[in-house]
Amino acid sequence: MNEASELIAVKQIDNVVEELPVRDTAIAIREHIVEIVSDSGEGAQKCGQTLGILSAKMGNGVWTVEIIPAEIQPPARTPDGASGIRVRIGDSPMTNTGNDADLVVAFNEQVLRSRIGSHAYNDQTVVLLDNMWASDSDEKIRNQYADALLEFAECGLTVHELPIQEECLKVVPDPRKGKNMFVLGLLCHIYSRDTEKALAEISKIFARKSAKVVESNHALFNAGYAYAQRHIEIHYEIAAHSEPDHRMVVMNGNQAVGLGIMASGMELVAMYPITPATSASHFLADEFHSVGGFVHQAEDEIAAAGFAIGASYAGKTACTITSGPGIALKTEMIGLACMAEIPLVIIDVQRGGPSTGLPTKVEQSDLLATLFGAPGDSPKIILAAATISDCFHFVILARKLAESFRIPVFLLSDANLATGVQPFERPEVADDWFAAPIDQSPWDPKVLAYDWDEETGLSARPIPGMRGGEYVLTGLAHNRNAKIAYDATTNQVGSTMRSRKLAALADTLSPPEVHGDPEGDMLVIGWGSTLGTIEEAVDVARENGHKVSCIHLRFLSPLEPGLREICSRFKQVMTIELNYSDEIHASYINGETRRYAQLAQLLRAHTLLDIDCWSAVYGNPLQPGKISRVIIDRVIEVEGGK
Amino acid sequence: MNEASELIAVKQIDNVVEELPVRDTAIAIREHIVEIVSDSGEGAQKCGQTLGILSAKMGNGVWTVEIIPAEIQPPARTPDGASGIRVRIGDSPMTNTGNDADLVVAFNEQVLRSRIGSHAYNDQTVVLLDNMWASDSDEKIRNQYADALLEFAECGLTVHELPIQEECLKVVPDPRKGKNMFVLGLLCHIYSRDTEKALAEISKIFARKSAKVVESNHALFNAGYAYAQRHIEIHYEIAAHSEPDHRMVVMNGNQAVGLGIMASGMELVAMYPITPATSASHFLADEFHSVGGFVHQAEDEIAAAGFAIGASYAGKTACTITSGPGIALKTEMIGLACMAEIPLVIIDVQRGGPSTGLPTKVEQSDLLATLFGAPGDSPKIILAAATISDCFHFVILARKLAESFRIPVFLLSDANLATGVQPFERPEVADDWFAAPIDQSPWDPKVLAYDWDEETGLSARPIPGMRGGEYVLTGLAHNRNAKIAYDATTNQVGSTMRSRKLAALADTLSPPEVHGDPEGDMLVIGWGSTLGTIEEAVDVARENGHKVSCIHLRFLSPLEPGLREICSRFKQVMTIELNYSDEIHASYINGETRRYAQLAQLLRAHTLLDIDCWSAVYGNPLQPGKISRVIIDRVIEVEGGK
Amino acid sequence: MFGLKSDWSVKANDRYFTLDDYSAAEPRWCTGCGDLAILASVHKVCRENQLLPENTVSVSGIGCSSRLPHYMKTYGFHGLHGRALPVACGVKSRRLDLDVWVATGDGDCFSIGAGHWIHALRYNMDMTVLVFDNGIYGLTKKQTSPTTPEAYQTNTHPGGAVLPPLNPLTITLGVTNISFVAQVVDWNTPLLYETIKAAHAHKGTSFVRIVQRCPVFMDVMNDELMDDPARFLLLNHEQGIPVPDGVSKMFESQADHDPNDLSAALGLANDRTKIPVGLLYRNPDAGIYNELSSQGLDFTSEDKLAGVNEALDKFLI
Amino acid sequence: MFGLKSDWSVKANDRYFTLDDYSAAEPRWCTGCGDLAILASVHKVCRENQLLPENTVSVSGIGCSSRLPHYMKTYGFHGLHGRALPVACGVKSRRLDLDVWVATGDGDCFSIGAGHWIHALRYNMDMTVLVFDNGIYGLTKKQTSPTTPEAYQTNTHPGGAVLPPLNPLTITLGVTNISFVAQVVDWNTPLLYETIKAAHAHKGTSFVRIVQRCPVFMDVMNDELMDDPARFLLLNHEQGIPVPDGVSKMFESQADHDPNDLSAALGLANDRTKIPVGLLYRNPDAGIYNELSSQGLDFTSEDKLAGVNEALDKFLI
Ligand SMILES: Cc1ncc(C[n+]2csc(CCOP(=O)(O)OP(=O)(O)O)c2C)c(N)n1
Ligand SMILES: Cc1ncc(C[n+]2csc(CCOP(=O)(O)OP(=O)(O)O)c2C)c(N)n1
Ligand code: SF4
Ligand code: SF4
Ligand SMILES: [Mg+2]
Ligand SMILES: [Mg+2]
Repeated sequence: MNEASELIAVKQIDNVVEELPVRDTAIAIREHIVEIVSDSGEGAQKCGQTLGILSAKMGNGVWTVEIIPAEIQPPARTPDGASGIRVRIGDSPMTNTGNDADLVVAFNEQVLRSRIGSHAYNDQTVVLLDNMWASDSDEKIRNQYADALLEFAECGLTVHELPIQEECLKVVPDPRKGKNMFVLGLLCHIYSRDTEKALAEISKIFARKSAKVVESNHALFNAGYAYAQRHIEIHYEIAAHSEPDHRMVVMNGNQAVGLGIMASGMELVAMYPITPATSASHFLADEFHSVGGFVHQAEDEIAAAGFAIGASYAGKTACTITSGPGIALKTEMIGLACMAEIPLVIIDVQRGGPSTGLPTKVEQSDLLATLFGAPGDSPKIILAAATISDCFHFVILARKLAESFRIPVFLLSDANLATGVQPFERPEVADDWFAAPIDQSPWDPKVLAYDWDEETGLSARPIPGMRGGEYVLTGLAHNRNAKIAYDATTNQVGSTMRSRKLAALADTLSPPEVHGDPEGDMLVIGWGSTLGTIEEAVDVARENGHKVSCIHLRFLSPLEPGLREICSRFKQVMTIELNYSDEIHASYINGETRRYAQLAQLLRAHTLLDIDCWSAVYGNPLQPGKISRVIIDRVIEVEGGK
Repeated sequence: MNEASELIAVKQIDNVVEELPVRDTAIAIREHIVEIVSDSGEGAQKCGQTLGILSAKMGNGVWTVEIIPAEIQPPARTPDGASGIRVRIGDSPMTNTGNDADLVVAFNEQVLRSRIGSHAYNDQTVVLLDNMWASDSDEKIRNQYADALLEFAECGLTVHELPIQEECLKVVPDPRKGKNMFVLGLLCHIYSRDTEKALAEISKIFARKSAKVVESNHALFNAGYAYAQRHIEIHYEIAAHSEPDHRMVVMNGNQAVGLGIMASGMELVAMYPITPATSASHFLADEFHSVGGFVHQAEDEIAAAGFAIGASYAGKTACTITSGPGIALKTEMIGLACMAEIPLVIIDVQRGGPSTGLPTKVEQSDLLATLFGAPGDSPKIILAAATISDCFHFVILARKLAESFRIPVFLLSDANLATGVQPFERPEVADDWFAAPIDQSPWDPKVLAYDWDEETGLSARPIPGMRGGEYVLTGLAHNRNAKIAYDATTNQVGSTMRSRKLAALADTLSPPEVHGDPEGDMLVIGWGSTLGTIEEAVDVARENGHKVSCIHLRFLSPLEPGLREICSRFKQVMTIELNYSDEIHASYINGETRRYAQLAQLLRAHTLLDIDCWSAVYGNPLQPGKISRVIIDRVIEVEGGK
Repeated sequence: MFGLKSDWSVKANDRYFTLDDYSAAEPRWCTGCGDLAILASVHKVCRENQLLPENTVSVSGIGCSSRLPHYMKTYGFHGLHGRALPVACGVKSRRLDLDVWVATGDGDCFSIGAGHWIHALRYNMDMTVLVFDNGIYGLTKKQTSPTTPEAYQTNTHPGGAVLPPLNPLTITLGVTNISFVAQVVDWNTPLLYETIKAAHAHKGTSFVRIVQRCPVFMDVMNDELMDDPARFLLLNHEQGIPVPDGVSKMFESQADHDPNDLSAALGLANDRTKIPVGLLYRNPDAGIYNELSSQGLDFTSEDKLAGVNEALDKFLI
Repeated sequence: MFGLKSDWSVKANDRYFTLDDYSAAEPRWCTGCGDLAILASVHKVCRENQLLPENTVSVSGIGCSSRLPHYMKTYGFHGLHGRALPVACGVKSRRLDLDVWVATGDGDCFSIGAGHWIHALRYNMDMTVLVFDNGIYGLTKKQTSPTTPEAYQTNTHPGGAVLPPLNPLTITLGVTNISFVAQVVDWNTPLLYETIKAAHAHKGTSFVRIVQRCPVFMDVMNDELMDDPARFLLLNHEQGIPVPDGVSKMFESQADHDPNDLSAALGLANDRTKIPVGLLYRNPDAGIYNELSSQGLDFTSEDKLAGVNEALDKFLI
């Protein structure tokens, strides 16, 4: 048991709380991970989000991850129904979800069980649990509660029971919709949050509701704050790392994607709903009109891709947003876009797979499908966002690349980025980020529709409305003049020109920067949302004296240059990924049969080096602690083996 | 000019043909490649097919390839409209299309131009051309004809004009539908074919027509035969390599696939028409009922896959047949079959790509799309037929693998196999090739629906109708009990079990056999329909003193074992494939940016050896002559470089 | 009595199934969700007909409604979004002995699955198709579906759905070879039960559009309808859905409608003032595709051997 | 006179387009193929309306019919099998200045494209949709299409097509928000021209089903029809398709039909004895989706900057 736990007033002795002394000597800590878990509909997420935004506003580093149940209205008081949020707050920028939680507030014991099952806590975690169930009128519930407490004790967890419901009842008659603000108040005292800012945030949340609602939520907040002041000994301070007034924005990855689309000058998104991508479209459905844009909800994913391609052909590069199953359906359309060189931005918010898989969970399993999915040779550009800020900026890059290279561009995000919330510097939008208005000046009829530059494969494209540029786009093999041709050279030439574009783009890229020393025993390679976790894990390994560095890839097609050279400076290279790979030591698995993680597969072909991998499809974001152990174990194994 | 050409009666001097002496001293040759080209609808293909079947019946090795125009009724007398056939006949089994043609009969000069454009001939080729156009009533046509003759001369071709039309008119009033039988007669004399057998074949072709039709076609055949006897000096003999009464069948790859389906015991094919796959379904539509099977033409490819999956789930492994664009559409369904472990056979008759590409032409570009197409980790089995006999036997294997491993199995064929005709040993069908009848005995309820064997990932599956086996199949992450589960381990365990099946299968495979010496300077690796070409090319290189061998892969997923070991016995390894790869010496292309051919890409990751490739997307089958030059050049380049 | 077999003597040794024999895990739908009522009716029809659980297969797509198979203790296939119908057709194609049910949603069937909807109706295979039409995307949390009422606010159309809702009945009735088209609401359970029972008894594809409550995401559509029974028109006919006692008086508006009369059915479907409830159309003579697709089921190994050999011999040289 | 502009004075400096200005490469359709007649009519309507070639886009799927764009000297998009409509909708969505034409086949539109067919009709974007319905798969050489007559022998149904043909009109007329539904045959060129012209003039999606000859693969359907003009019913109405001189007397059967009357249109479509020719239905008031999808076309860079910044500022901390 840790110090903090001992400081808690484990039992509420009497109700004369106002007589207890106010506790306000705060202990300075560098960071803490807080979870709030409840039944669906009890507002744990709102509570955590507010805590996160508040902390960001106070200049802290923040990373939040939502805990989303799979059902719409899961049954109350069940592990499967656990709905909640995890907020990591620190004195420096937070880049990932972190390890086990330091503190958790649970609205009932069953949702807590779910998180224990997900290994979210350890014996250091401070667990605060609403004790209302102990005195429930239903005996079954009372027994469940008692059993769970025993179970928790058995797994080494120290649980502190708090009279949350009871306290709330003093303020409002039905605390189910309000308890969360009481908890926010608790947490604000525990972490010395700025109450004025907090109250302002609460006002914002309920802005559309009546003044009375705002008032009662303020009251609940204050009650929680006061309760903690008087009954909870733990009290921390987390220093700010940035000026609170520094121009930062805080949002999740799907909102960042939506804003990126707005800032890229794209005017059309054609989509079909699918988790976890849809909320980006919801955001745009609310906001897109303010830049003159339009969200088209199509009848299916194929139509969504077709609609976007039609708009792109007509001069306005459009975007389609989806997730794995949608990518599968769009495969044929994307092949057409490659073949006929139609600029297109496809945003793939990856979820757990394969098939319908784990719709609300994170995975990085679409890399090979997006790269190789379309039959025939279909070169395309693939970018992967590593941070929420990338989610914003890469859309703008994607639109530009799509148009300059006349090619479809995938932007891979994932469920982790989609729902994670992080502050980043407010982008200063420039109007040259916007797509140029549709060019309607005449086209020089001497310039063919696919006037490929022999070296780069690039060509300018005529846009309907340009007099003299009339051509017929086709997915059949076609020559520079866009004419169908079945002869022996046409398809070869066309394929060459389309492929050349990737090589030409690669030529403009720089090698990735190495995090850590430029050479050593182990190089870790990652891509996508795992950036923060991997870097933190590598830092831990380095602090432990291991010669480990890492690089993180943003361009997956074409790959960034210099990889072979960078890898060869390390004794051992491995990727860390959120997708499936066979474990090394398992039945029937050997050097020949092992199926590698997706980037590892690519890099092995690319570098011809024996690149190892560690990957998993648990559906959860990676924890730096776990990853640092993986890395250290492999380093030791290899050293030991030699 | 070559000898043979000189032997031809270049000009028809008079019409008193019956007075000319019969020529019948035949020169023995080992093989010849004959092309017949005409406008669409003039029956060149029927002529060549008959020549091929006839030759097969005489015990020769035969390989035929059709020349198919892209349009239904292409305009007459145009290069694009060239319709025809290439027949390679030899004294040993023929395994590929061969090099430049030795002899061609053209019905007009324009279709000949198309084939010249495809580099089908050289200055040794004997060109026989109908001279009717020289005296056409239309001046434009006369001029075209004259111009073409000059053009042919310029490119070194010696053309022999024959009065085909004129001669046919002596027999029938309208020779457009009949000229082909006259040409067959010509060729039967030139190649000393058995006239009785030929006449019998003709009777067969017109079996459904009136006796009069048969008669006039016999007459035309005889006229052609007699004409050649009297006017054409070239006269060859090609020895038989097998007993004519050896039990051989001769057919194209799509017919073989159809027969394979019948012999596999599968009872349902669900398809949507697409070139070049459809003719397999046409065949089945005619024949499937004789084994109690049914062809379902679905409303689209997704529905076809869904229908087949439904039938497979219900206990009868079904099959779906398609080509590239159809594969793209079936991607999501195939992902479901991987995830839910539904046996399914998918036959992909590959065509030119990407996108709609070259619908009637050959390519091997779907390997990576079938392997990696579905988002998420979707392990599946991929087989590639290398011969027409494989097209038959691999379907039976595919069905068995699909059921034993509870997995979708791709069988890759291609346009070259689909339309190529080759004799092979008549399969002796055994009833244990058939799927077992649906098992309706009760299921032990203690055995879970996915009772994965920890080591192999294998499990038996309950089939609707089995009492006690009731389970709900789902594409969501599920546990051994087929129940949806979102926890951290379920998806990892399921993915592991599904992946393990491939490793377990790989364990049962043997390394591929090396054609040539077990070690040397160069190992060539191929897959699919290029087998015959590559082996012949390697033989040529070996005859030229180069230490070259080859292997040919039939299992692409999992890969056959021992590849790294085999490869490492050679100084240099390269794949030869019919898909796109960047040339080595081209702008922006270097070791890092080069995009490799599809198998090469896989093998580089698999072996970590610097496997080179040569590949092209011309849409035509490879010629052994060209490939032997490619191989020899690379061998010399590498040796030179060292 | 419900579920009691009238003739005990016939198969005295047979198993007898209770509702429990058809009910699996506790449904995970929201409180007040109409899906619960539909599931209960399906269970009852199964029991009424004493369907063998092992010979019953429910097939679905993806959506709240498509969870139904998980709550059935029979075989089930919870497949891909929009693709329930082709899979169900495949299941039936060579398994005439299986009783096939399809559970699909308005998005699943009328949006992404629209092409299959048209064509599966044409095939008219023997199965019971229940469309759970809540006028919204439930599982993905409130996006516009083809049947969302115009101007209703959703997450993809926060300003209100922009298109007039698609009318599933007018399209369905336009498909050649349809054989059974009914409409009902989930909250009239006796009628719901009778409708599903009649649908199941029909040979061929019985298409039932069920107006279904989604209290979480579709307040307007169903609340308004529930409160306003005058909006409905009960269809009466001796060949129609039997109207249980007490149900008839719940409907102010009623009409005699001969389900053999397609143009009258079209008239009802096109009438925007009333929502018809009952059997709109029925054609017992429409061709049934599984009668074709199951050809040769009786082939023995010998028959097959003979068939293959004959086919192969045509290629002998 | 055809193609001569009635008022020369208005834009005297403008370009004047002849048929040649709309005709590209020589069509590669078979002799006698109905597609040729359709193409010729399209060219004439372009000329009649003096469409700017650069502002005209023809979009198609895959099939013989879908080759049409290659024979137009305008912009064209020869896309994927079944997907002409979503692409065309995308083209139009933000380019109100483009005149969009869709050429699609019976397989392309009613089989693989069936879902888009229903939904594109709902969107009712301003475009002219011509379905070349030859009752067969032409390009892939004689497989059954949804409209293949029952029992007609094809390569996938050598024993004869097994389903009664789908009736595209009854389904189309069942889609909410449709605004123009006409039917015509390719071999009555004056009427074909007038129909396409009227379709083009209509604002919203004009859906024209053209019964099209495929002499190569569909002998029955069209030959029989061509020889039997009594099978057709010419629809007359002042708001219908203007019937050119001389055409009227080719039709034995004629009927007055008010294209505003949906149920009468349904009656005609469902009547199996006669094939209606002319305008079945028209609703000039149906909502047009491109009026929504083109919102904000007039936004300047400043407007957009302001919009993004405002949206971003909501996330400021
Ligand atoms: C290919 C694909 N696209 C999208 C989704 C996401 N998705 C799941 S259910 C659903 C719609 C559900 O609506 P509906 O069919 O009306 O069923 P309900 O939930 O309302 O019962 C969608 C869009 C998916 N799973 N797969
Ligand atoms: C995804 C896909 N499936 C199948 C095909 C093959 N295919 C090309 S055209 C066609 C059907 C043509 O029929 P229809 O639409 O009626 O046009 P028609 O040729 O009769 O004008 C088919 C099945 C394809 N190109 N792409
Ligand atoms: S969201 Fe709606 S449809 Fe889905 S379970 Fe809840 S109430 Fe039912
Ligand atoms: S096959 Fe038929 S539809 Fe196609 S071009 Fe020829 S006649 Fe026309
Ligand atoms: Mg719904
Ligand atoms: Mg057609």
